[in-house]
Formats: sequence, structure tokens, C-alpha cells
Amino acid sequence: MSPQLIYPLIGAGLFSLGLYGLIVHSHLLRKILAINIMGSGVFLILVALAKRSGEMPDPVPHAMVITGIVVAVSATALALAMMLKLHTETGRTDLPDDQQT
Amino acid sequence: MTIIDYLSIILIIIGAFFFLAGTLGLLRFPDIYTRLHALTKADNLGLGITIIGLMLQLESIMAVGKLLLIWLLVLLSGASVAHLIAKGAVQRKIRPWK
Amino acid sequence: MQMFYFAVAMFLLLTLIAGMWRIMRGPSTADRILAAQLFSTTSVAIILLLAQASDNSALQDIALVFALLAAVTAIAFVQRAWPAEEADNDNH
Amino acid sequence: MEISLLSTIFDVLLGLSLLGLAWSALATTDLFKAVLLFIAFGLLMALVWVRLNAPDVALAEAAIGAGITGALMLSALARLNSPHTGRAIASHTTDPEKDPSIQWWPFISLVLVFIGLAYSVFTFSPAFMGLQPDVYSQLVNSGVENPVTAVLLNFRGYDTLLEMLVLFVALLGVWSLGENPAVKTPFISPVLDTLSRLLTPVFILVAAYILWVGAHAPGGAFQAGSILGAAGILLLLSGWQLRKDTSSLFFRVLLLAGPLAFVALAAITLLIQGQLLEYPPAQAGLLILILETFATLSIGVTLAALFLGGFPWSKNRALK
Repeated sequence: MSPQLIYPLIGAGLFSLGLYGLIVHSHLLRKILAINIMGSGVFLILVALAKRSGEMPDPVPHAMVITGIVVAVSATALALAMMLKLHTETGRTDLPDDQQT
Repeated sequence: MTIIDYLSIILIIIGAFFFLAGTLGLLRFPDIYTRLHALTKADNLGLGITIIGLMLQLESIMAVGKLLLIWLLVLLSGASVAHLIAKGAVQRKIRPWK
Repeated sequence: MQMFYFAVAMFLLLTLIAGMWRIMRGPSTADRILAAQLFSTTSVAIILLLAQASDNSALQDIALVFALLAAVTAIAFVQRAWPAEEADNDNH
Repeated sequence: MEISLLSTIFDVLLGLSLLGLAWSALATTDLFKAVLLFIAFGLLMALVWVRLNAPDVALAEAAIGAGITGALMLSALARLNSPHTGRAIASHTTDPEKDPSIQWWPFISLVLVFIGLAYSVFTFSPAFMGLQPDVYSQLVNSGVENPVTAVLLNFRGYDTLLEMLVLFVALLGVWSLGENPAVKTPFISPVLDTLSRLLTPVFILVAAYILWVGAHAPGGAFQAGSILGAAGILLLLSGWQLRKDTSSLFFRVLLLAGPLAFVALAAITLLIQGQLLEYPPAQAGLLILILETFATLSIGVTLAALFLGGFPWSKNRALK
């Protein structure tokens, strides 16, 4: 198996794992981690597929992933700040269920 | 294969051995202080020897300087982090293993 | 030679995977940070070996950035996240 | 053994450890452990990018994964546990309501998602050129030799312009949530003080080098900006503070320098060339370098400000 096949599979696995974590966990920090793992899976698929053009990989997906990494870190910072705000205001670290409210 | 090649093979194998020793120490040593010692000493030495082995293969002085800088940076931050963690562990009264 | 560099890089990857056990198990938070530190030092060596194996000197810059940033996570831990009291549950 | 077999084993091992790290980061109930496993995951991702011939991506991941994400998450975790909120420390480092058993419906549907994704990946044609020939044929007109930099700053310049704005909006979002928390920095060890004094110039030097080398080798504004941001985080962690009488104007200008330079250049090229961000090939190299310099400064300051986590120039704080 070539890296063009191994890494997209791993990326698909990471995406599914992250989505599962995002659904089942209620703690917001764990949701943020899960979204980051999903993002890494997507980046992995993009870059691995860019390698299909041979020795010189397609640079466009690389550029997209670089911007993606920087956007992901800034979105993570914003999400963490919102989680901390929720925690100082209400003392909880998860979002309320619809039934409870 | 020239004599230089053999020399770098020997050096890189010694370096890899130190990495193995560092990992074994991290896994097997009984408390944080001894693990700290295994990790920062063995790994930094292993990296240094590996880097010397790789330097022998390089042609440009610039690249040699870059590898040297990498090693110095790892040494500097490794030593400082080891100090900070050991000091923090002492302040938190984590008992040393007897 | 290329083969040799690759084999050593693989060996280092194996020691790194073994080091994952310390992150999983702890027992203290500081132990986990130490294992993360092991990850970054070993990654520097792996990247340098891969750089030599593929004869791509640009990869050395990645190792340089790794080496430069190796300390930041550990310092963030020591300065911010280390709990003031920690259960001493090392049961060796 | 052949080299291809060896590299396949290497790839499989690396990929499986990524999956293992991600799984245990999501499965553990100890939040600290989860964050650390995620940091280790980021370090391994950088190795994957090296294996996939993507050194530019590896540089960005090394700067962000090794330095910034870890520091951000650790300091958020610390604030979650801080005694100011009146909660006991232990109650939030673990996640007590987590049920360790697998929830079957999400699990089964996610297995189906995985099978679908894997199937579509397998059915892609194994050789596909994508936009690679177009990029390489136009590279001579772009002013730089590194194709990734050419795509980021020239061919798809407006993407990067909007991305700078995304960073800026994220920072505005963080600022809108309140002023920066008073972090009680513990005693600054002289070792840490010396380390930060020694490392900061090296950080700036390496950032400048990565920025410069981006024209013909892996590197560029995002990577250099992330390194600068990490330098800022190191300084903040070592207890450095702005002097009270420092004008905030300087930092506000730095924050906006990148987006403003982009917008100005976009307007000029629109007027002269008739196309947004279409540089004349003769001056393209210089224009890209100028743009990248401003972008690097803005990205660095923005990332450090995001780490600070709140509006830093509050009026009532200044009165105290």
C-alpha cells in the first residue's frame, strides 16, 4: 500500500472518531478536542490526495491546509474563551439539554 | 562506502541506543526525579551524537551550523524544563523514591 | 545509506510509541509532560534522519522549529496548569 | 527488505499511533490527560506531513501544534480549575458524568460514515494531477519559486486576505467576551527568566529566516507568524508585562497591519491592473515579501493576544 492510500484511510478514521467524540461527549473541552481531531482528519485526506500527482505534490491543497491549520487554532482559541466565559457565568462546562430548560 | 560513512553509521547507532535508554528510563524508573534524569540526559546526548553522525554527511557549513543550533536549542530548553519540573515537584512535596 | 537512515528513524518511532505508555499511565501530571517532552526530542531526531534519507535539506528547518518550540508546552504547564497539590499516588 | 516496504511499515505504524492517540484522547475521563494526548497527536501530525512531502504544512504544524495549541489548552484547563470560580479543583479535571460504555447508535452510524469515506477514498483515481500543472506553469510569473507561497500570496491571494480577517474576527470575538483574566503568575524562576531572554532573539531570528526562505523553499508568512506568536506566548508565560503607560496604539496598528496592507494592495492592483491582487510579474517578488512581512507581524501579535484571552486595555484595570 502506498502512502496515498494509507493516510486517507487514517484521515477518514480520525474524522469519524472525532465526530463520534463530538456527539457523545457533553464536556465542552472534549468537544473542542473532538472538532480539532476531525479537522486533522480532513487535512490528512486533502494532503494525501495531493500526493497523487507524483514527486511534486499539488501545492493548492497544501496552501489550503496551511490556512486551515491557522484558522483552526484561532477558532479553538475563540471556542476555549467562550467555554471559560460560560463556566465563570454559570459554573457549568456543558451545554444545557433542551428538555431541562 | 567511505570511512566517513562507517563513522556516521556508528555514531547514529550509538545515538539511537541512547534514545532507547532514555525511553526505557522513562518507562521503568520509579519516580519523577529519576525519570527526569533519564529523559533529559540520555535523550539530549542521543540527539547530540546522532547530529554529529549526520553532520559528517553534510557538505555545506550552513547546514552544519543549523544542526548545531538545533542541538544547542534542545539542550538549553531540555535543561531549563528539567530544572523547572524538578523544582515544581519538590515544591509540591512529591516524595523521592527510596 | 538511505536504507540505514530509514531503519534508524523507524527504530526511533518505535521508542516513541513505547513512550506513549507513560502519557497514558501517568501517574502524575508531570510525568505526562515529561513523556510529551520525549515526543518532541525524538521527533527532532526522526525528522533529521528523514531529511538525510530523502536528501531534502528543507526538512532541517522543521526540526529547527521543533527544537525552538520544545519548551513552550512544558513551560505553560509549569507556570499555569500544574495543580498546587497533587496526590502522590506513585505506587512503585 | 526494500525501502518501499520499510516506508510502508513506517507509515502504517505512524498512522495507527495517530488513531490510537486520538481514540485515547477522546476516551479518557481525565481532561489533563486528554489535552496532553492531543498535544502528542499534533507532534506526530508534523511527522505525517514530512512523510507526505508537505514540508510547508509540517512547518506550520510544528509551530502551532508544538507551541501554541498546547499552551492555549493547558492555560484554558488551568482557568477552568482556578479557585476563583468557587469550585473544587477535582470536580472539573475529570468528567464524572461520562458513561464509559459505547453509545451504540452514534457508534454504528459513525462506522457507516467511515466505510463511506474509505470507499470514496479508494475509488479516487490513483494518479490525478489536479491544479499542479497550472501552478507550475505559472510559477515563473509569480515572483517566488516556492509553489505553496505562490498559491497563498499570489494565485489565491484573496483567500489569504480573507483568512487574515478570520484571525482578526476571532480575536474580536475573544475580546468581546470580557477583559483578560488576572492570571496570578507564580514565582518566576531565574532559570525561566534567563531562558526567555535567551530564546526570544532566536525566535525572532528564526521567524525572519522562515519568512525570507519562504520565497524559494518551505516557509512563509503563516509559519513565521506562528513562531512569533509562540515567542509572545513564551514571554507572557515568563511574566513579562506591558508597561502601564505603553500606548495600546502600537499593538493595535500591528494587529491590523497585515489585513490593511492586503486591502491597500488589493485596491491599488484593482485600480492599476484592473484585477484584484494581480501583481505585475516584475515586481511580484517584492510585493509578496512586503505583504508577508506585515502578515507575519499581524499573525504573531494576534496569536499572542488570543493566548492572553481577553481585552487587554480595559479602562477600569488601568485606573487601579
